[in-house]
Amino acid sequence: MKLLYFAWLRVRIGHAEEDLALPAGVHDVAGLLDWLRGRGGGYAEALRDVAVVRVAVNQEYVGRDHPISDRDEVAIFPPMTGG
Amino acid sequence: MKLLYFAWLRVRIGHAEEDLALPAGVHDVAGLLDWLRGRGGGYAEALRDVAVVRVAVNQEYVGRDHPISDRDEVAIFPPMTGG
Amino acid sequence: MIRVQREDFDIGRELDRLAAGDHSVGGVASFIGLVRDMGGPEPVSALTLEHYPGMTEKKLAEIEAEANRRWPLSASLIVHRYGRLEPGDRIVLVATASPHREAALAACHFLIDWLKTDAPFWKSEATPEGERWVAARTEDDAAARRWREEQ
Amino acid sequence: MIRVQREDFDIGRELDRLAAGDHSVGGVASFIGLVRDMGGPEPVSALTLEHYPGMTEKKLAEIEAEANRRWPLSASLIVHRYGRLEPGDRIVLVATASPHREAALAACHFLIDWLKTDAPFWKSEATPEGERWVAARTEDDAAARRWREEQ
Repeated sequence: MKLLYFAWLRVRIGHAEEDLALPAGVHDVAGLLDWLRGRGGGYAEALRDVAVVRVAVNQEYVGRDHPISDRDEVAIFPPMTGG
Repeated sequence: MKLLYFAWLRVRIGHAEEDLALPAGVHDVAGLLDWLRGRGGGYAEALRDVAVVRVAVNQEYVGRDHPISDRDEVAIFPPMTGG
Repeated sequence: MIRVQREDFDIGRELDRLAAGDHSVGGVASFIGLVRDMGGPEPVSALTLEHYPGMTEKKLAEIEAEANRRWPLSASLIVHRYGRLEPGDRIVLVATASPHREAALAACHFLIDWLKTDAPFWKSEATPEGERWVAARTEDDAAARRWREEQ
Repeated sequence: MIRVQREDFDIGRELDRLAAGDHSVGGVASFIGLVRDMGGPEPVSALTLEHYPGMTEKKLAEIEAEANRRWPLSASLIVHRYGRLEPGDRIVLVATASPHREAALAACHFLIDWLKTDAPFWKSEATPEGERWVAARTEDDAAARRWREEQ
């Protein structure tokens, strides 16, 4: 699984991307966010207010119940501010 | 009084402007339009469907009951099609 | 600012100039009207715009002042051409600059709707059948009326 | 057409190109977003735009396709910059060309509202207090939602 972080999530976590083997017991977006927060440090800080965080799986915005597989590109970021 | 004609009113009447002494008995826009139509020829043709015609007195759009004086600039034209 | 002129205008230069040096401007909205030839049985080879010199400038200035009264604009511009134009030629430019995107967009829309029905211009088209005066559209009256009701 | 780029763009050239040679186009509407510095206690010396390469292009293409589905457009364009910009610099251009003025204006408004909330861009401002991430505005969500309801 490829993980991407943007904006202040990237800054707090400390890197823009990483490769990760799907952790045991993680099946959906909610599970992945919980697992990442459980890593502590920058992850815990970045994901403290997890409700504001948005997620895209394979470049599509998804909800918390979206399934996650080991071949996915998962991006985590704050609300967008383009334009 | 200075009279100005625009667009198809100008074409039908045959000239773009003329000077006119305020005709006896003409006090308002409605009276002036009636008087001009009464001249016949191009005037009668241009003012046949008098309801569609618009009038400006001294460069302000006015209604049919607007008073007319001998020092006015009176413009007569069809609905505008700018932009 | 308003201008009534025969000559064409340079969109890039006009829009750049509108917000130049004013760092409070967050958005510039613009509309450009072009001479259209829809093809069909009566192709338009030219469009001639007639106007009422003096009154045109006065009405455009009034329209612009009304937009500035309704929305917080940093700058606004109306350039309207007259004379003989050909399909694809620019007729009119309206542009608005504001700190706020919504204000710039709404004021630009207002200006073009309003000047369609309120500025003393008349169009005639050259077609194979001869000169044809363009009729006022009831949709244009309806569009301008909408802004009166929202006042 | 959509483009995501570091470089600035030439408004005049982009807008001229949009309708070039298509005589059915009666109106071109556009909106340009600029880097704003409102002054105040925390002046902005620079704005950095981060985006999600690949997904950005995909979302912009979707937004553009949606506008073309809703309105009869002859052409449309979104150019969005990323990287480090300064106050007064152009961030984004959206432009629409249509035979009909209302379609061009509405589609342009839709595109800028929609991309504000739907395209994966993030802004951070350089201020004397340091970097500050620009927060999403609830007004922007409301503006985008309006188009969903009108669908």
